[in-house]
Amino acid sequence: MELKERLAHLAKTGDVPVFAVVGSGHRSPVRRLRLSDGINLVASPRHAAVLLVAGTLTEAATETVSRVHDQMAGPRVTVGWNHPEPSIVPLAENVVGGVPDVTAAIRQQFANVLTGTIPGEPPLLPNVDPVEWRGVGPYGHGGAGMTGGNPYGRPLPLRAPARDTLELDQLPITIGPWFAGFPPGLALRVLLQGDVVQGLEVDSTRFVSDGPGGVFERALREPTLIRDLEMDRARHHLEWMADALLICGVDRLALRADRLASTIEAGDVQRVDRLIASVRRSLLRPMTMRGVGVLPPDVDLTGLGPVARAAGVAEDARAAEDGYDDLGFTPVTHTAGDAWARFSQRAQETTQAIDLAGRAGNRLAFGSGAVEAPDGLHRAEGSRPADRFVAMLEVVLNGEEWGDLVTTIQSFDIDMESVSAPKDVP
Amino acid sequence: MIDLLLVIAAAIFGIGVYGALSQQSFVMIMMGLELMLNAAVLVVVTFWWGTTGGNPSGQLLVIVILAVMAIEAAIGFALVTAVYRSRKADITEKLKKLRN
Amino acid sequence: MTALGILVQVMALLVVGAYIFVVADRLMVGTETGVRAALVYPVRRLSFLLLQPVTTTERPDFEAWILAPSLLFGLAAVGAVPIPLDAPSAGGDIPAGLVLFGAAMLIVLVAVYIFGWAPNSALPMIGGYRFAAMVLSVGIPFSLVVLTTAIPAESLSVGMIVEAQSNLWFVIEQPLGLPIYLVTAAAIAFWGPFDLPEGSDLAGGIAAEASGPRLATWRFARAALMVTLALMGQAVFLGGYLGPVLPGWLWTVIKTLILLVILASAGRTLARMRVQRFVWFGWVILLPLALVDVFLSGWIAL
Amino acid sequence: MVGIGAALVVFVAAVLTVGAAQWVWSAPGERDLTVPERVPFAGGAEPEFHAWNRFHIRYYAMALLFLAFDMEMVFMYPWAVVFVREGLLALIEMLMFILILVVGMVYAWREKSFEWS
Amino acid sequence: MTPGPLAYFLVAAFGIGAVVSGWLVFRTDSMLRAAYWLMVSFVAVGAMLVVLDAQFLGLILILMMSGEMTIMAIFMIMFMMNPAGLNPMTMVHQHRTSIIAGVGSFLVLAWVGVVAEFPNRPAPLEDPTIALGEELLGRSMLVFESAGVALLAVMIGAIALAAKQGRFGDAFEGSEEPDMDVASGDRT
Repeated sequence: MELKERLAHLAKTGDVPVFAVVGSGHRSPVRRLRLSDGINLVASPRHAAVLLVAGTLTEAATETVSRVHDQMAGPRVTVGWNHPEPSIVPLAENVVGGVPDVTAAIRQQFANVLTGTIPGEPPLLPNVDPVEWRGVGPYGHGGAGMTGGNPYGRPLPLRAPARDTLELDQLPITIGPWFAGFPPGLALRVLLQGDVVQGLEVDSTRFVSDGPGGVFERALREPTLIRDLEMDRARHHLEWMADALLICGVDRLALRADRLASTIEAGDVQRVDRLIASVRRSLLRPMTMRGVGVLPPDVDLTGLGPVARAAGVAEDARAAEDGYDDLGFTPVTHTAGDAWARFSQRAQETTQAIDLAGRAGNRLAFGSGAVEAPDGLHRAEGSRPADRFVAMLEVVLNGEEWGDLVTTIQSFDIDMESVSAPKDVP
Repeated sequence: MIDLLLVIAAAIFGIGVYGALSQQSFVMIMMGLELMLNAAVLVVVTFWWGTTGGNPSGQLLVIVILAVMAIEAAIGFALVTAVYRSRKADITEKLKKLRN
Repeated sequence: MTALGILVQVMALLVVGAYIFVVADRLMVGTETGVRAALVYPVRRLSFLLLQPVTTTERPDFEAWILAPSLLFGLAAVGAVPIPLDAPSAGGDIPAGLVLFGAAMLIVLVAVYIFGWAPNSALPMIGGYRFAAMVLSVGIPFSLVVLTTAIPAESLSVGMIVEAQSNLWFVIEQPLGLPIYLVTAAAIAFWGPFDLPEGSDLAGGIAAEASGPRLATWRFARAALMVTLALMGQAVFLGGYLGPVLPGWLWTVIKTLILLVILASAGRTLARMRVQRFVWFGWVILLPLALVDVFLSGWIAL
Repeated sequence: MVGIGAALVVFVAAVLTVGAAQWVWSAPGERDLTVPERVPFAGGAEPEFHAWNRFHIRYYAMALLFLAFDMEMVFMYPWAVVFVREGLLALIEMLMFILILVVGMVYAWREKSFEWS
Repeated sequence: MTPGPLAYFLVAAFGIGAVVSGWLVFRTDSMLRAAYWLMVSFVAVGAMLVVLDAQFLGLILILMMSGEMTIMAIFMIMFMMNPAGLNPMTMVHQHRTSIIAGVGSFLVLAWVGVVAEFPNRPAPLEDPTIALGEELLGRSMLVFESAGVALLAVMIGAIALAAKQGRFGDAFEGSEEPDMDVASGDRT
C-alpha cells in the first residue's frame, strides 16, 4: 500500500520507542542508551515497537517478558543485548557489544519491521482465556448475580476495611518486574484501595540473575584504588539521580545527569554542583520529595549507606580506612530521613566522591571483606543492603499514595541483582 | 415554540419522576431529582423568554434552582457517605431492613 | 465572518499551534538532535503512530475510549472560538464568551477521566482519579482569574476584554492574574509540572494502554488544548491583538507563542507535584490568591 | 448569534473529525487481538481482578466543597459584569458573600479535608 | 420575536437529545455512563437555553453540571456495587407504579403546556447578563446573601457528615453490618 510505505519511510528515521527489560549487569548500559540519538525508552509496552532484552535473566522471567512482548502494539521486534543463549524469548538479533552497536541494531530492526522487510512478531503466550467464561452465566458473560462469577474472565475486587472506615473495594494487583518506576526485577503485589496502598508483598521470585560485580566487589577481596572506587560511586549516584529525576518528571535534568555520569572526570566538582543547583531550581524538594518515604523510628539502619546517613546515622566504612583518613574524609549526613534527604545525601556524596577521586593519587583502601558501596555496606558473606530494603518495604510503604510509593522505592536504590536467593529473604 | 418546549420539559420531568420512584440506590434517586430540576430550569427559561418580557426574576429563579441542585447534590453525597460508613448500605431497602 | 470561516480559522490555529508546541517541547527535552530534527519530529512521530495498530484491553469501555480524545479536541476547539484574532467582534466573539471557555475547560475533566477509566486497567484509572482531584482543586481559581478580567471590561465577551486593555494590559493591572492563570492552565492541560495523570510513576498513566492512532489523537488533542489555553491567556492578560506596527493577528500569534514556549519549558524543567500537595496547593494557596486578585482588581477598577 | 452557532459547528466538527479518524484507523487493529495481547499492562505481571472497582477516593470532602464553590462561581459571573457600574456596593456585597464561603473553606482546612483521608 | 425554522429545529434536536439521554440514565449498567448521560441531558437543556437567547444561563448550566456530574460519577462509582456494570443488573423497585407515575406526570404536564394559553411577551434582545447582575446586587440582594449562608451551611454540614471524625467521636462506632440478601449471588 502506497500510504503505508510512505509512512514507514518517514517513521523509520524517527525516534525508536523501546521498552527495555533490564537484566543483570545492564542497568548502567541501558541508562546510557537513553543518551543515544533516536532511542526513546518508553514506560509502557503499548507505546513501544522494539523490545530490548538486555543482560541475563532467570528462567522465571520468561513468562513476564513474554507478556510484555505480547502487550506491545506491533509491528514489534525483539532485540537482545548481551543476552546469553539460549534466550528466554525468541530474538530477532542478539547484539554483543556496547551502546553504539545496540543503537545501530535497534534502529535497523525498527526500520526492517516498519518497512515489512521482516514480519512483526506473533504473540508468544497461548491464546487462552484466563478462566473459562464465554457462555457461562445468565448472560453468557461469565458473571453471576451482582458481583459474582468471572465476568469477561476475571472476578471483581472484594471489599476491605480502610483507615477512614469506608469499607470499599480493595484491588490486589501485582506490578512489575518490568515496571519502569521500580528497579528492574522488583515485582510487588500491592493491595490498593483507591490510590492508597493497604498492604504489599514483594514477589520473592528472582527475575534477574546475580550481577557481574564491579569495582566494589573486587574491593571486598583486595585493596583497591580509592580513585576507582570513588569514580564508580559518583557514576552510580549520578545514574541514580537521573532515574529519580525521570520518575519525578524532570526529563531535561535527567538527561543532564545521565550525560554527566558518562563523561565525569575526577576532581570535576563544578559540573555536578551546577546540576544540583538546577535540581534545586526544579523545585524537586517542595513539590515531590519533602516528607515522602520517612522511615519509622524502629527500623534498623546500620549498614544501609546513604539511606542511613540521610536519616542522621553517621556511619560509613570509609571513615575507618587509612587511605580515606589521609584525604580528610568525614561522612556527610542529613537528618530529615525523607526522599529529599536521600537525594541531597547522594548529591553531596557525589561531589565528595569526585573531590576525593581527584586527590586520591595512588592510595588504596578496603580489601578486608567489607566495603562501603554506593547502596550501603557490602560484606563478603551475609546479605546485601537490597535484601534489607526489600524486607522493610512493607513497613515503610503501608498507607502511602501510589506516587509516593514509587518515589520512596526509587529513593532506596534497590539493586535486585544482589538480593539473596528466594529462600534467604526474611 | 413554547408548547414544544413545555412538552420536552414534561418528558424530562416524567423520566425524572420515574427514576426517583423506581431506583433503589440513593445516588440514582438523586439523579431522578436532578432530572426534575433540569425540567424546571427549562420551564422557567421558557416562560422568561416567551411570556414575561425578559423579567430578570426569571433568570434569578434559574440561578436559585442551580443553587438548589448544588445543595441537594452536596448534602446527598455527604449523606450517602455517612450512611455507607455506618451501615455499609447503598440502597434504600437495606436501611428499611435495619429499621425493623 | 461565517461559521464556516470560524471553523477553518480555529482548526488552522490549533493544528499549527499544536505542531509548534510539540516542536518546542521536543527542543526543551534537551536531546542533542538539533532544531532541524525537532522540526520534522512531529511528522515522524505521527507517521509511526499511524502505522501502529490500536491495542485494546480485555474488557474496555470502547465507546468512552474513542470518545475521550474526540471530546478533548472538541473542547479545545470550542474554547478557542470566542477568542478574537484581530478585531473585537471578529470571529466567534459572543456575549458570554468567558463562560463558554470556562465550561469547555471544566469539561476537560470529563474527557480525561473517562480516558483513564475506559481501559479497565489499574494505572490509567489512578491517573484519571488524580486528574479529578486536580481539577476540583484548581477549577475555581482558574475560573476566578479569567473572570477577574471581565470586571474592568464590564463584559464577558473576550473581544470587549481585549479592548479594555487598550491603555494597560491586564498582566500589569492584575499582577496576580497571569501567574495563577499559567499554573492552573498547565494543570488543566495536565502538562508538567502537573502531569500527574500521565506521570512516569504510572507508566504513562491514562495513556498507558493507548497506542497508535488513539495515542496520536490524544496527544494532538492535548497539544491543541495547550494552544487554546495560551490563546485565552494572551487575549485576557497580554492585550490580545493590541500592539504597535504589526497587524493584529500577528500580535495574537506572537503572544500565543510566547505563552506556549513558557508552558513548554516549565513542563520539562520542573518536578512533578505530588497529588496530595497539589490539592493542598490549589485550595490553600491558589484559591485565596485568586480571591485576593478578584478584590484587588475590583478595587483598582473602581 | 454567529459566534455561538460557530461554537456549535466547531465543536461538532472537531469531535466528529477526531472520532472518525480514530474509527478509520483503528478498525483493522482491534479485530484480531489474542488474549495475551489484551491483558492490561502491569509491568509484566498478570492482573487477577478487573481494575474497575468501587474506587475509594480520598478527597470526597474536598469534592463536596467544590460543589459549593462552583455555585459561588455562578454568582460571580453576573457580578463581575455589573461590578463597575454598581461600584462600592457590589464590592461590599461580594466581599460578604465570599467571606461567608471562606469561613467554610477554613473549616474544611481545619477538618483536614484537603488531605488524603 | 418569532423564532425562525432553525431555532425550531435546534430546540427539537436538543430536546430529543435531552429526553433520550435522560432516559438512558436509567437504562445503563455502568455508573460512569449513567452520570454522564445525565450530563448530556443537562448540556442539551443548556443548549436549548442558549437558543432561547439565555446564553449566559445556558452556558452556566453546562459549566455547573459538568463539574457536578463528574463528582456524581466519582461518588456513584465509589459506593455502588459493580460500578462498571460488568454483571448486568436491574436495581429497581415498584417498577409499575413508577412507570405509571412518570407517564402520568408527563401527560398531565404536557397537556397543560399544550392547552394553556400563555401571554406572548418575548424577552428583549439585549444582553440579559447585566439585568441579572443588577437584579442580584439590587432588589434580590437578600437572595444572593442567603445563598451564601446556605452554601456555608451546606459546606459545613457536608464535611461534618462525610468526615470520619465528628465532634462526638468516631462515626464508625455503633455501626453494624446489615444482612445482604437483597441481591442473590452477592459476595460482599
